[in-house]
Amino acid sequence: MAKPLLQVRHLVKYFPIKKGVFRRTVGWVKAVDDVSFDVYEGETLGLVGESGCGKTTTALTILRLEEPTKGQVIFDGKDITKLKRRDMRKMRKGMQIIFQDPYSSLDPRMKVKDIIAEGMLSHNMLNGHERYKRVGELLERVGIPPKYMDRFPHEFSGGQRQRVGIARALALEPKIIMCDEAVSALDVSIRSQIINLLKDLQNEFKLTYLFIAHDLSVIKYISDRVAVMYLGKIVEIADKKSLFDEPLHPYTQALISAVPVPNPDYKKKRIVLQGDVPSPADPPKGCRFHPRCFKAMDICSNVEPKLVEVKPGHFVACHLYDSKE
Amino acid sequence: MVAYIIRRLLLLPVILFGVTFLIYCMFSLLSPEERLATYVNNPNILKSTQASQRLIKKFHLDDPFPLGYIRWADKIIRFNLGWSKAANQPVWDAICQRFPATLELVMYSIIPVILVGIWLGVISAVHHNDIVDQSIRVIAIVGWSLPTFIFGLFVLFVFYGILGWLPPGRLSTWAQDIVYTGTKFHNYTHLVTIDALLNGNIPIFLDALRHLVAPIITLSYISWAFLLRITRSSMLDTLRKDYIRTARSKGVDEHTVVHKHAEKNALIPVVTIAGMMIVGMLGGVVITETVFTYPGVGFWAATAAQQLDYGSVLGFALLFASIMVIGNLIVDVSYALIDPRVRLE
Amino acid sequence: MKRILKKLFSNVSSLVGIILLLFFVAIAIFAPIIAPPLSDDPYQVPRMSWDEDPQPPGFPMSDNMKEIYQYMGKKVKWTKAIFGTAQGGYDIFYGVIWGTRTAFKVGIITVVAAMLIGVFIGSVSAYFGGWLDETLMRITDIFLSFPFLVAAMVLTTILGRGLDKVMIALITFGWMGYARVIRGSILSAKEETYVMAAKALGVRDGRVIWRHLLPNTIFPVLVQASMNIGSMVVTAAALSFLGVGAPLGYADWGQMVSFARNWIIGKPGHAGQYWYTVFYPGLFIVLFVLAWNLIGDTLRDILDPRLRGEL
Amino acid sequence: MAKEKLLEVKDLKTYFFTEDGVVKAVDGVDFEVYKGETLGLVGESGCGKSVTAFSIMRLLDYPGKTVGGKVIFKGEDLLKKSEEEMRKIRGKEIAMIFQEPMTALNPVFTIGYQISEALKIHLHMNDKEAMEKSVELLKKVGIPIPEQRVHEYPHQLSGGMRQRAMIAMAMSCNPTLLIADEPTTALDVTIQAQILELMKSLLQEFNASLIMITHDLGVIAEIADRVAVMYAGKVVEYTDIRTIFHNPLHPYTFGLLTSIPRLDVELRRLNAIPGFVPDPLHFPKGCKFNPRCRFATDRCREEEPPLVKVEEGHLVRCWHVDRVKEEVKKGLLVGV
Repeated sequence: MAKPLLQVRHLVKYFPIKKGVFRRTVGWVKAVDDVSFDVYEGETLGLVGESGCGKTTTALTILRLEEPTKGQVIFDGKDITKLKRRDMRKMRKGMQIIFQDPYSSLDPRMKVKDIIAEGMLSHNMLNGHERYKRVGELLERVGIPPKYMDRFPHEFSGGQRQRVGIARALALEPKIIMCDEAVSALDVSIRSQIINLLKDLQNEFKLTYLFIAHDLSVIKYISDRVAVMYLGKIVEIADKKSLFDEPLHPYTQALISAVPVPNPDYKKKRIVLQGDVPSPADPPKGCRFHPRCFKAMDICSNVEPKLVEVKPGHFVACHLYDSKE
Repeated sequence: MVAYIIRRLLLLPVILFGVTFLIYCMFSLLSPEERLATYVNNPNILKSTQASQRLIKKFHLDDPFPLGYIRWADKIIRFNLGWSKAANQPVWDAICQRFPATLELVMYSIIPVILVGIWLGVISAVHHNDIVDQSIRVIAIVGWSLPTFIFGLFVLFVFYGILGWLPPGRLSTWAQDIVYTGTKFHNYTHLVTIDALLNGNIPIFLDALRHLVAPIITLSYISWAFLLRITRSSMLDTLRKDYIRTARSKGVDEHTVVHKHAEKNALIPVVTIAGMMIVGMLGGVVITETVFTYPGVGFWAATAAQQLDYGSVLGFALLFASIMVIGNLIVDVSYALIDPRVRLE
Repeated sequence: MKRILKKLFSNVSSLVGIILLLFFVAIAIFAPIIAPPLSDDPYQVPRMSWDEDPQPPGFPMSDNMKEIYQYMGKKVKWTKAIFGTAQGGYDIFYGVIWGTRTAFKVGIITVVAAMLIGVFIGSVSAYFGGWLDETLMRITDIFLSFPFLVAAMVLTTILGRGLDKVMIALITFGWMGYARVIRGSILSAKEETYVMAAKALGVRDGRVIWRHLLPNTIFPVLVQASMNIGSMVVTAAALSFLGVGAPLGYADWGQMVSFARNWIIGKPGHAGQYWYTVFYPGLFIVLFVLAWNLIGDTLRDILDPRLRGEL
Repeated sequence: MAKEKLLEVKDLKTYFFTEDGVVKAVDGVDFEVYKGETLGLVGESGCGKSVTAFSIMRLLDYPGKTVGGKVIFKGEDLLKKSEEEMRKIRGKEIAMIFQEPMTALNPVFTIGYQISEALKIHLHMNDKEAMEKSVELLKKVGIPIPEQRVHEYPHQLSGGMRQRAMIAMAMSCNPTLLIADEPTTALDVTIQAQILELMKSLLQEFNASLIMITHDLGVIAEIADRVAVMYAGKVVEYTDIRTIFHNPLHPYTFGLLTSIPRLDVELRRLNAIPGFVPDPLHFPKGCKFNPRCRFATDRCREEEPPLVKVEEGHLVRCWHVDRVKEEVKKGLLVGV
């Protein structure tokens, strides 16, 4: 397999909870709690989980848009968590992000051409005239007529805005792009256009994606490997086929079984989980999934399971597989 | 929420310190001679340079700034606010004597502010964009562009000058004789209307009321015009909320939807604003009392300002700022109490 | 921008506001033609006589006054008090015409200065946050603890009479609203994804503030400023009315009204005989403030994101 | 199956009269709901599916107005009823569940109060009875410790719990028809599964009919008996659940089904529908779908097709049903 482009090691991000008379920190929201994974060059790693599981925070922390509490992020052989602000700014050229909301992610008071050119300007790429020529090319590539470059974001539909967001990221010629729920806010018929576009761009520019989504169907379609997150932890990580055909973690199994399939004749056994996802401010002791787990054992409420390789390339954090170690 | 209230209470001394500090800053813009004038009740002394220099030394009025502040603050804490030239008595006594009149005026002005402002605001929102709404809106904006002193003069002109109904002042002469000098009248609260009722003296009550109506109208109308606008937009906002549709989908009748489901939500922010409005009416007191020669602290302060009576003016500023700080605190705390989202934090 | 202008001109109330405002601008510009000054200082309202009582509209200048002006080497270009005279023989017409200039001067200078101070403090507070924010906001609270009019009155009393002193007082206690508004909108704009997107591109902080945050937050401030011009002028006039503002005889609407104070009720049996003393200056103030409020109110409706959803 | 018609919507038209022009949000919608069945109303944002629901309930906000058509419920036209009569139907005969349980619940009233409100209005219960019934309902929708929850405010509950409370509120007066507007869209997938299971079991228990509004074809496949697919304010295809998934005859339905990634089959490439969802202010001439349709001909660009019966119980609004049929036969739709 190719070499890892991005290595995340024991990444931790806690947000303080301030309360009381003096706004003292009384606790921590453990949004990302000791997460490690690799993203290989040219692949798409899908990161899936329910809202509040820390998948977005993981992406923002990798980019240092949120400062990590602990841990390392090694990008292209360099530990970027140790970089100074200014060097980090330069580093951003190599790693870009596409956001979920196509409305709030584009500055409403800027023209589309300036939105796309801004990154190039900040990294002194090309001169003024060539920059706008390049904006035109990029727009063309993502499927927007370049003649629209003088328009403002509100003159575009949601899908077109998302294309602008993609062009903005592409402008810096990054190696890796984090797609943070990049298609979740779009209409069904538009979603497939954007997914196809992202796939095409990946082939054309040899891009690496960290694709974050809560929709398992989309994750299954686009990813090469998939990591499942629950309450700030990765519970299972494997290549796509292995994960969807033989999910090992009870949470993954329940998650897959919960997805409604657009086929009235598709019969399957559904595992309905009890209760809600607990708050990341006060995660359960032991395995974080144990209060909702249908296979919970005594050990689960006390000992936190480690992420271990059960089969080649298939990691899972669950006591059910301790013996197979 | 308890933590929030405690936090607010702990901030109170900080703000009060800031307020006194700011007042002292203004005070220290004056020369030592001018500052001396605020402590001396015999103006002749100020004419002699020698005597005033001696007194400046005696009162430490040429102290450096921080020390001067400490000495001044020490006096303030003991309610020694200096001598009021305008009232010819100590500032604190002047305040104590005039404050009930002002309190009475402000107290009654709250009623139209709340009633008219909120009531018209709700009506305006329910009739969104039709003729009722448009006319209420015009009334509000015109009213709100009308400066208090002009509106006050207009009220005086019409209701006293032409119609002769609502005289200026606080009481008619015959009533003053009974209230201030008579022995048959007990001043329990120094609020004339209430005292009159407690004494069972209806003519005096009516007389006081007659004098109060015009200042109340003048003082309150800007506030209600503004509150109306706030209520309207808050109501409009709320009526568009999903839960209003939920209520209707349950078969709740329109009256209950508007006056229970919508109002209870829409009025939460309005309460804060209304509170601030009422506290903010203090500013209008100066003008209103001056227009109607109503013998409260505002009229006294305006007179003092014209006479360059710094001691009175600063004492007045300190009084109003303190009321405002405490008033705002009460408003904020009561806001926290009415909103379940804040209360149950 | 085009949309805003279009809406401003298509809305009846803002159109009335704009027309009124243009009317006042014209008066201010052509003041020397409409009411030629009689003394060296054009802001000094000429007296038509030494009478203590106000005189009705159309009152001619008294002969000894004419002699005085001629003695001073001035050409007396007009001799009738069109709007009558106020207490002390001051010409009301001249006062309200030149008072328009005073109003623009006071309104614009104080609002611009207060806005600059407020925007600076509010944005510094919001950008840097932490203890700096806490300190600046508490200072703002302290300034807000004084009723505006009371604070302005106290400060002008201490600084002494004069229009410049009035403006200093208005600015000193007039910036807090701007600070709060801009702080609030920057704090929420900071959370917008496009700001994060800019950071992710590696855009420098200065550019993020200048190109992204300020253009998206300045509008509410401008709306507030447009409404604030009216209230600054009213407060300045109120100070003059209370006798602590502009110096005696200065062309200022508030002062013209204050001249009317003692006469408004009229003499016994002649209620309302001096109506003109308050009517003309009062009308000018009200219309001036109304013009700004109408424009500001419509602007706020247009720009208020909550109401914009109505489309 | 002897089916009893509960609701019939005929040529419903609801327009919004805005400053920028007339928005024909719903422009001629027809469908029926039979007793005890679930009708799925599918479509993308702005296709008019929610507006249809609000038109049935007569809960349109200014400047929306139903300008034509009939809504026949139990033999009577709801559009002809007085506001007073309508109020007696809302909540009692027809109840609604909304998308965002957070914003659909009033933040300043307790859950118990909000549930008991309908009970008091329609069943004339007193406070105590209504509260007891609320507790019972909360228990039925699977909320733990309901005695305590009735006294709590919406913000104290999790998203899933709020939606359960919303369902309890809707079911409180045993309505014969339930309209659910994207009830699971705002929820996580494991919670969505819980809510869907709950709704299925409650429908069975109460023998109520359901109009399920959603954009998620997976949810439809799971819960609906028949489906109406909406596009740009009109129903474009209307048939039973198996036909719609196995034998779609409108190019839009067909395109939609092949464009979604799915768990049950492996797709090489998604068959994206080009273009964008039309803006309701500027609907295209002729067939509303023509600019995005690969079957479009000049006729489609000029003349709007009617909704016609193609087979028994299968209505399609398209000029080229035969050509679409060919394509479907070619097996472009995989995984069946």
